[in-house]
Amino acid sequence: MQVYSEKIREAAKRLLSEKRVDAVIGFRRGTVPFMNEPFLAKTPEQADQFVWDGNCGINLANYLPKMTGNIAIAAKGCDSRSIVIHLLENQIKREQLYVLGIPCQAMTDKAKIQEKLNGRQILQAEDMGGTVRVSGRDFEQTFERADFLQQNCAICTHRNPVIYDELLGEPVKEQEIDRYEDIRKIESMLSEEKRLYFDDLIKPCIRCYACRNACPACYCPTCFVDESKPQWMGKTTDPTDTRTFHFLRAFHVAGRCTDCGSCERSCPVGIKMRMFTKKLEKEVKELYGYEAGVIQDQRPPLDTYRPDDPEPFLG
Amino acid sequence: MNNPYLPYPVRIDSVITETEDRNLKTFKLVFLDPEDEKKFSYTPGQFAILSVAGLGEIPIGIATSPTEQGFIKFTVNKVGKVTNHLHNMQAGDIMGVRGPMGNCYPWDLLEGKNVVIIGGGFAFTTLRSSIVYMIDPKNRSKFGKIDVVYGARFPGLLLYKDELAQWERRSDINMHITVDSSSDPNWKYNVGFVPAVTKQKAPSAENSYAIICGPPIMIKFTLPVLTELGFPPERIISSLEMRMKCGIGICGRCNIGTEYVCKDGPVFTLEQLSKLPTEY
Amino acid sequence: MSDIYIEKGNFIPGVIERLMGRYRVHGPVKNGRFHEFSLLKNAAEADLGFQNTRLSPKEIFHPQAERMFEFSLAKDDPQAGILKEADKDFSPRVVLGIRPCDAKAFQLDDANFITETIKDPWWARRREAATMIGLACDSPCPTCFCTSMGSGPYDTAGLDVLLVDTGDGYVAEVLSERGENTLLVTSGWSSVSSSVRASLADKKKAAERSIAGTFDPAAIAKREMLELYNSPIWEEVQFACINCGTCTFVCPTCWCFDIQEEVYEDKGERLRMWDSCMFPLFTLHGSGHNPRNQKTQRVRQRFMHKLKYYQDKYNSGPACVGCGRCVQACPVNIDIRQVGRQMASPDCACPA
Amino acid sequence: MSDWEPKIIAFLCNWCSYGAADLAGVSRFQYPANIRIIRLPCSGRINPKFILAALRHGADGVWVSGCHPGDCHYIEGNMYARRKFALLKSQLEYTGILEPGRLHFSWISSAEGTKFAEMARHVVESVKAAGPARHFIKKQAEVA
Repeated sequence: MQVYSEKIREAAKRLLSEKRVDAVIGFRRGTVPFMNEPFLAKTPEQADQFVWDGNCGINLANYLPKMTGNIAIAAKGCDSRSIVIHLLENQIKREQLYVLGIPCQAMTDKAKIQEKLNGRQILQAEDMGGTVRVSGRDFEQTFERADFLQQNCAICTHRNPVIYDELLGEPVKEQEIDRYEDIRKIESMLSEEKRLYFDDLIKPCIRCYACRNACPACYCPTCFVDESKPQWMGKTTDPTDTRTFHFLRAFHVAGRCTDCGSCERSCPVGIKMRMFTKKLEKEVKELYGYEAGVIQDQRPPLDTYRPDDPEPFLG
Repeated sequence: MNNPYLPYPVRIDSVITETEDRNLKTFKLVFLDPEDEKKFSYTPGQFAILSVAGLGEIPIGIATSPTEQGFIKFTVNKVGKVTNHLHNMQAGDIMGVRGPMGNCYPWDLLEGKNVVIIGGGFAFTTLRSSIVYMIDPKNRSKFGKIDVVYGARFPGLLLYKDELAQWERRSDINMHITVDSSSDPNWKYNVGFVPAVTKQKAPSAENSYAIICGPPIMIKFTLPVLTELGFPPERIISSLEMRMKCGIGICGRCNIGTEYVCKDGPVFTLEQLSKLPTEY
Repeated sequence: MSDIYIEKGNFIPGVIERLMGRYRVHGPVKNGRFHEFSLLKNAAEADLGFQNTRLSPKEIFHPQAERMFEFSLAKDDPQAGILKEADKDFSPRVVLGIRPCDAKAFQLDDANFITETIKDPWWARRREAATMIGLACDSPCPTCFCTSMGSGPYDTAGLDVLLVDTGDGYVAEVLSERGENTLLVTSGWSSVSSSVRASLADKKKAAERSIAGTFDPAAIAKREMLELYNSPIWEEVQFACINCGTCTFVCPTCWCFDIQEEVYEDKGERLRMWDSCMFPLFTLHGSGHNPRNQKTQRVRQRFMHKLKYYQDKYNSGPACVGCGRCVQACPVNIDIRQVGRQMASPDCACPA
Repeated sequence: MSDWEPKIIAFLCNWCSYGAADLAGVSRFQYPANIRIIRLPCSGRINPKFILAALRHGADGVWVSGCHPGDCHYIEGNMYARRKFALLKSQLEYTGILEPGRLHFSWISSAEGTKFAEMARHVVESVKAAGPARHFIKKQAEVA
């Protein structure tokens, strides 16, 4: 995967020095293990800082709305789908964009690795592509990355960018996989069990809104949480308010969520909020045959209709 | 020590609609417990937090002067959730007041000086307080000349019209009331923007302080006029607005650099502001 | 004050149980992936083998959400619309196992909540009710930088007792009368053996050495406020920020709060809850004007407040104790150590 | 619990279902009095926030009704709405916020007074069967 780092730097330098773009969005090396920082390079020299590895899980499309000028952006599969959503929703113009497509080899879940280490502190982590070597004060250990992927990456079926101006590597093989095993498990529960499951899921929530703010699909000028006339919900960690928040947040990205996992990756308390969004994704796929951001000229499902749409809700 | 978050209960004694557009109303409030009135001892330039149970709180400048006893008054512009509700409240209704909050105009420095008061629109509330305070027979001798430039967009938007008329008749205060424009053929005061009228009336900067409150655009264009007249930055005083919650310098939102507007302000001299970030 | 020793087997559950008999005891408990401070239900819950908690223990003194006042809105109630203080528990409590950085943080917060003229009653009473029993850090996290912020793994600031883990037991350094009185209800202590005592200084040094230096807050204090405020660094620092409130919510020295009303049929209450300078709503005026409308302004506010404004306002060190929580929790890896370095040196080119 | 009567909020579109309620009234068709009507310009106006707000404020059931698809006064408002409704209902039930039987949707034209009364009876019966709502009502905040 390191080969992408070189290619991004090379492309960014070229685009910046040719003045093809004003800035390039990518990642630079983070200051703590398993973290990279989203980075905007405006000069060819700054472009030297770009890196790409298994710690680029934040969806860079999040930075696009309201950007001015010509922008190049490094985009893996899910980022590219979110870019398509932005284009459909007029958040950015296609001619402003230069997409550096990255066939994605999936992102690492640091929490899963940390769990294996029984509280030992990771001082360094080196992404070798297929494996990750982590070391601490008195240990060194190598993990197969395939066993420690972000859950959304493990079940991803669109690793290759759906839109790009330049592809920075050979396309990877797409997986054929059942994405909804866990959702069906919940569906089969009794109403009461479902309620308890989700209450438990969001119990640690501190309402910091990292999930909302990390989400490329969340760009409303005033979020429903912040509306005051009327105020739809309280701002404490009261369970009913927290439930209202998570429900509406998920609903608001229905048909627009690309399951990039930025929400879960950002959550400081480890909430698996994709359990909300993935159900909506499943419904949209089953009812309307739509996958968010996969086809460039297809309206998002809640922005269109067919005369013969199913009506399972009647009664 | 009293709980600084707990409002004193007050009863609305009367509500007066001040302006033609009905967006400004003056609420006269009476403390339910006379002891609370004693605790609420204030100086012109300070503000208070009005509290409506179930709706919330808002910071509002105190429009009355401590020389007026038995009640306090607040002139409230209808903008948000609390003020909209407040505008529907009536005499007899119960609400709350916390305060007084913040610093005040620097009365110790103003003593023995001429005072030029410049106000625009509905930012005239603490200026009214100051005028009433200064022209009180007990205080008038402490100050030199008093000049007041007060402007609104049109006559119907001027606050405290009865009092303005009274002050006009007095010889110990120079009133320069102005409007941006007027369709009233009987309008007998000035027409013109506040900066222009200030320039035209040219109050002397000699031994003087200027207090200026109003919309940002008015302040922006009046400051150069004051400088031209010879007012140094440390003698130009203004009062800032900011979103507030606690009003006592604890909740953290109203800072400009190191200063909390609610506690260290809202009154600052231009000189003080020049040393702070322009985040207001 | 004195040093005393206890074997671990006597501390958990013995000492904790005795304390629980007399006090509400808050201690570190493992909950899922992370540790958190919670009110202990039994002594065995306490896990003193933790690194540090994901959230700071500020919740103990400044709950994420708390009831301030209650009121009735019933038409026939003569007291309708008049706010009444909500009942609260201010009974004596022990904060057990708090890390020295966090204890120091609450001292810094005191400057905000308790002043000569105004006292936040709830913060003050909870602080007065608490005995702080700290636990020294022997294996600090790689993100720790307390030693640069005027604290340290064995710092005793804001503590009544400091426990040092000696392997088989704990040495308790009793630092205040309150600490001494609190430990009176416990038993099983003995004097510190000379060999253990001899090892303490080395342990402390080793712990301090294992923490890397970062930036010098005094250098930031010396710089002009407006020069820093107008510095070009903010443009680059802010890019990655997504304006979530994570850094502020996990931080022990972020105390900002919002006040909200909630109404349930004919009664209601005034609540306060954590707020964050990262949220645009934090400073939005009723008129629609927002003095910190841009992300750059909000990001700058957070770092300037911690590392510059606080130092200037209170003529003290920074409002940061180097716990490193924000570094660990930031979803986009904005690192206060890097920002501090840039703030400290006028011509620091850049990070990494 | 025998004397418990459910509170049901009905969001009715101005042009069809509200007319149907009117017609049911003037035609003196009997339907239970548990229904509190909120009139909307169109079923397309429904925002999930409205339904959650009703539930948070203690509604035991919610009923949304608009024009038949194809008959929308605004041509296609209800065509968009039904995609929202499909997702909303399944998501509310999936998350356990809503037990089955509490949320109802229908298309009723202004000529269908009888259908309105029938549907009202059906809604009330289902909500009665589901019992009083307990879980999603915003009560005094659970805070310190």
